[in-house]
Amino acid sequence: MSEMSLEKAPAASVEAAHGHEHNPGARSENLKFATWLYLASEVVIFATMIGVFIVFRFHNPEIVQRVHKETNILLVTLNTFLLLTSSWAMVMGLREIQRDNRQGLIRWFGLMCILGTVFVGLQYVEYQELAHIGVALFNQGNEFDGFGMRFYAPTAFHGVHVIIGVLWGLFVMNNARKGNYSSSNYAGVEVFGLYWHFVDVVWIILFTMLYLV
Amino acid sequence: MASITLPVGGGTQSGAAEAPKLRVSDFLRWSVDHKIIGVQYMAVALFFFIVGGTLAMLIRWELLTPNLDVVQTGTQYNTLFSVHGLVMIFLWIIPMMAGFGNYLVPLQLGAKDMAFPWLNAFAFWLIPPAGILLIGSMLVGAPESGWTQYPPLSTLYSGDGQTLAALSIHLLGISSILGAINFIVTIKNMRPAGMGWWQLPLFCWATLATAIIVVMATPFLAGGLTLLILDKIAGTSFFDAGNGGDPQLWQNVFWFYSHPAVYIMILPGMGMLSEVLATHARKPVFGYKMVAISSMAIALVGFTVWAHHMFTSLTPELRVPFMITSMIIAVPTGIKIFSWLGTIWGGKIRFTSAMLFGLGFLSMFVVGGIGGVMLAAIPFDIHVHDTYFVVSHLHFVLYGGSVFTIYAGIYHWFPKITGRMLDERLGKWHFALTYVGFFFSFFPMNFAGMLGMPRRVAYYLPEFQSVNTVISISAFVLGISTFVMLYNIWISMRHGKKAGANPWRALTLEWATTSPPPSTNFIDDPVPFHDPYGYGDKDSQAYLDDIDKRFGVGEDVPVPRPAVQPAASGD
Amino acid sequence: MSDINHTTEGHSKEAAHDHHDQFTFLGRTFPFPVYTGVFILLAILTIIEVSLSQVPRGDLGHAMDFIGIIMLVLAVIKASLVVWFYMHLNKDSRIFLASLIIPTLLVIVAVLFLSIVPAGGY
Amino acid sequence: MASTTPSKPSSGGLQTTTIIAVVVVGILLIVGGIILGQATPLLFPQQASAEAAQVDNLFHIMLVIGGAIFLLVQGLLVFSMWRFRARKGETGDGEPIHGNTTLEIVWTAIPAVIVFVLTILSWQVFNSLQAPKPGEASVVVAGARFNWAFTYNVPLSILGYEVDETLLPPDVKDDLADDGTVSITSATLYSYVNQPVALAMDARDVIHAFWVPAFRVKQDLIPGRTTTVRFTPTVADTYPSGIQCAELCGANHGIMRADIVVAENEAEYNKLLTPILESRLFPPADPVVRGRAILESNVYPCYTCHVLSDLSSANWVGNVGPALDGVADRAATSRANATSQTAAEYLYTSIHEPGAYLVPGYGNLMPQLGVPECDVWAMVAYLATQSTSGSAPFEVVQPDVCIPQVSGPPGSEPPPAGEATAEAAAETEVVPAEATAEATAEGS
Repeated sequence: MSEMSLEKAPAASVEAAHGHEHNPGARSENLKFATWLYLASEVVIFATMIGVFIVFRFHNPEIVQRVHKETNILLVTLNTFLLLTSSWAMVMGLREIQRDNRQGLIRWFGLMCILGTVFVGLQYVEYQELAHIGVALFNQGNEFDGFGMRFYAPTAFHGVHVIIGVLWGLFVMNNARKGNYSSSNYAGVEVFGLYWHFVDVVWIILFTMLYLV
Repeated sequence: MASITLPVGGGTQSGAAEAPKLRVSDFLRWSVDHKIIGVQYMAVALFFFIVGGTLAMLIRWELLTPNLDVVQTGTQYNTLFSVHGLVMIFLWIIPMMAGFGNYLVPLQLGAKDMAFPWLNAFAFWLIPPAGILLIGSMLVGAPESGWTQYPPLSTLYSGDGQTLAALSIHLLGISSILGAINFIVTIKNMRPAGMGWWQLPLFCWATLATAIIVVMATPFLAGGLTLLILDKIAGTSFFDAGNGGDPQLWQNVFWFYSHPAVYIMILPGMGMLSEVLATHARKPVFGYKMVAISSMAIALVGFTVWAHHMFTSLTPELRVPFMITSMIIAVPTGIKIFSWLGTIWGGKIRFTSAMLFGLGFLSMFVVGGIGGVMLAAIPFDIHVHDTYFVVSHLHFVLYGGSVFTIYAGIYHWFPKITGRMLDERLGKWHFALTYVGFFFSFFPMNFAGMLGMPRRVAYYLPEFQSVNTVISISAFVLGISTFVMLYNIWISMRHGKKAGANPWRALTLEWATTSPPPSTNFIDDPVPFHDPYGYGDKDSQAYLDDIDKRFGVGEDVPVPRPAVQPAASGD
Repeated sequence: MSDINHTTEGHSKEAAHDHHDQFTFLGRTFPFPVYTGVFILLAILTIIEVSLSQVPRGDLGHAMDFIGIIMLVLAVIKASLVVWFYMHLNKDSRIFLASLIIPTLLVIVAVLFLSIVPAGGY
Repeated sequence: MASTTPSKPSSGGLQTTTIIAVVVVGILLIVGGIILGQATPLLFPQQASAEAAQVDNLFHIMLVIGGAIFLLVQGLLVFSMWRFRARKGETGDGEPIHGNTTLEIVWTAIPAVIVFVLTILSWQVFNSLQAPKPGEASVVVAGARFNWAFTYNVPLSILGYEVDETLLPPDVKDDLADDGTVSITSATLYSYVNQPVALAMDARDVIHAFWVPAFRVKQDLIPGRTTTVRFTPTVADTYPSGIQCAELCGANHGIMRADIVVAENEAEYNKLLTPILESRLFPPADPVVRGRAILESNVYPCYTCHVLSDLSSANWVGNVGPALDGVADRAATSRANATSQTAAEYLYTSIHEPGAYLVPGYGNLMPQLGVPECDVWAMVAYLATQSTSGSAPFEVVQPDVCIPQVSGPPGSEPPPAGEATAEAAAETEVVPAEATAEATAEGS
């Protein structure tokens, strides 16, 4: 009964007691549920920012249209395809680890990370273009006033999520390299997948909302 | 119930269990034990309660006279109440409720820990830096726009302190969300065998409802604060009407969060109250299912009432729907109140300090509730909006509500946390001072508000001086009452009577282990009694006797044992 | 509706991976690689969307037009495809779906409300 | 109360004694509620508008219902505490009653009905408060930290004598509408009995809230949108500090007040407005006198943020902006140091575009007040005299359009500058002299 006293308990047993459930199935389910709940809160925080844009679009459609006329949709379309493809790479990677193919996971995730990185790079290029025509974070007294801040806030916030996703992806790849995942233990991959697809979903909505409508 | 369920599986009655010794140093470092984290939450919250209380005392001192005397400028006064509000809400009530939740939820579920212990610890450790930021904000250009931080006062006319305060609230919001995710997963997935949803203790129900609100409402605040901070430091103008923004946008986004947030602050307290009333009245919770469902109903309807905080600013046509929903939310609240009255009706009420605070809650919360329904009526709200009537209402539900339940919870669970009883005589003094001080602090505010005193003013018309004097003196009594409790805690931690495992003879699982519980909470997997509030049931007596037999009985136990000899626990 | 309470469901999917190349819809199983199929569908929908956006829409004096609504519907379909197939809501616990749907409905109501708040005075 | 006795669930239907007890207690509660409801008039300030009567009525109903509920809950609570206390030595538990469906339905349904009724009643009252009334007088309100200004459109006919419109000051001539009205601004709200009023309100800086406790009306002023509030005064009286800002607006939020004067009838009302109109039509020829009069009229919120000890009015509280004592000397220096403008232009710009030059240590807190051109130049002329030497260190040349062509109404002496409004301002004084003195000391 030594674990009953905090002083006497060996650190390892205390950690074990407060560590993970022994049943990996239950742990995987807990992790996924927690991730979904986290995504639920992300839905709300993204909606706050997108909502600000929607309200602006609702009241000032002409400004949004003016920006759309000045910008080229091709670059953003390309970017959208990058993200969609990376999502596909993500599930294909997950499929590989479900078949116990670690190398396959690493390959697909490598593709995913590269696509995510290029996405961020192209977004930077796009920001440059917008800045060039005069869409700034704050009002500059030109005909695009009001658009900039409402556009940059959600897209930049999304961009940060992509960057975090790429870093997380690299972390997952490293774990896979060390052999931490298998066909019976891939909750870490699945949870990351949920996050990455969510980032993709947000972009699907952002793309239509901010660039097309 | 044909067979008697025993609190510990297998009936391995290997002698009286021994409670672990806890050292102060265990609480000062990173730990993933939910009990230690719970106590850390509570200790930090109590510290900030003192900080916020000190600010409140300064406010009341200032308001003894109609003009400035304690502080030099109106801005300083505004800082006092702004930080008071932020501290009390975000660093006292919410963390305190989270502390109770962390300590009790796994125990009540018979689990070893929360679902994500590391995340739990991380969520807690976000709080101290946030607290430092918030206190520090007072030193670098005051946040003077109230806890509501309405722009453009907060964005264009306040100092850098406003930015720090916003950052601090941001951190606290993240902490809340992480904690809430943990609670939801724990309560949904870690219930023991034999505990279906309708055997879940009401505190867990309330925590679940709260956590659902936190996950869906707090991100609104996070989003809004992000935009607010951008407005302050990045030159954007989301809320600046002069630059194409809209100040009312903030009001909506803020109250998307902050109205549900008032239920974040009261629901766990209501859960604790159900436990306390049932246990000390020795009677099952009346209408258990309705109490549980009404928590969920409040959580749901709570999302639809936000704009009643904007009855004087919103477009008139849009106000009426919110009056309807705000009125509707009185119904589940009323169900709770009457269910609690039904709980004590026909009981064997024991007037312990915990019970006194529970009963005090009932009597005070109903005043706040009636005031709340009055405030939901738009024409009357228009008159008293932003006056001391509102100040009274919000303190009746936050102090008379949340804080009274926190006090009840402290008296009820202190024995479990420390293994010693709080002093009952001091507890009764604490209750008497709190009750009287509280009532005469906040009830006269109703009159001041209706007669024409706006809130958040450092200057008021001389005709309100007498009522303000009464309020201030009562507030000082209320301030002193807190120290009675702190002294009680201090002295009882060392010299209190030994509590034993189950001093109140309560049926929920946290009492089916030693006080304080061992690091793994339970030696074997505990078996919950089939009804967490099955008082008066013959089987429950056997179950409780078994707990007493296994873990021993404390000294001079407050609830007499029908069958069991008082056996001093070893030490 | 699967049981909300059971906790080891996620793990029973071990067998599921072999069925990647099949696709069950309305009780029938189609021999088709789901993940790739969804990707192709997403690509097609995106191309349709972008093409639609190039249709001249005149001066948007009003807030929304028919093409805009179609594009929004397409976006929701795309998002649902990703959520349903890539995030495995088709196989996972329904409570995950609830934890996505409830906040989504909440924010839709919130944003609609923000949009109808008049920008001018009264 | 006996109806809630759950201890006899097995007894089936309601017994006669129970029914009698319920009825008796119910009647007692209603009587108690009605008695509590009698307190309504004590709880409100003077009832001085048509709206106030409606709101008080609604509150009266709510107080009766709320009072009955209060008595019910507290009564049940105290009764239970006495009746069901554990006696000494009692060890048992209460009876294991888990609920009573009928009772739970009853106490869900009754509150639901009550709130339904209250909602309908409130809705009716609210609709009537919001509805535009026939023959409304329209007044424009500007809220700025920390003062109120009321702008009326007044026909020249209220003067009672003919005015030669060609001799009016040029800015008044521009302002003169086709229907013969001219706008005048005052720091006091004037109205008369039974005249419905609609206020169109603008906030110049932050959110304010227009609240008249005696009228039971309140409406926020939100930057960027014009909001409306309606009321119909019913009691002729002077309401010192009758208007109070109710939305936190900064340091001196508590003293953002204004007076209301409700006249008996339209003639009295016109009499109240006449001096303000005359001071607009026939401004003092000396710009220094005129500027001083403008500042003392409290139409602009200068006094809530600045200190100027030359002005007799004690409510120049001044802890937000720089003190104006000796401002002429500083203007002369600042001009030399920082700008390419003359001292007079510097002062003009500081009032007209407050953000253009900031005094070190002060943020960009002063709103654009929309002060008419000539008023600014008059203020500059007056401020130029505020030097340590007592005389203006530089000259202020008034633009031609601002030089009045006559110096008073025909056949009478010009009214002493700002007399009427200064009197009104004197009544608003709630800040004692020491507060001002303190602020002055700090500011200088």
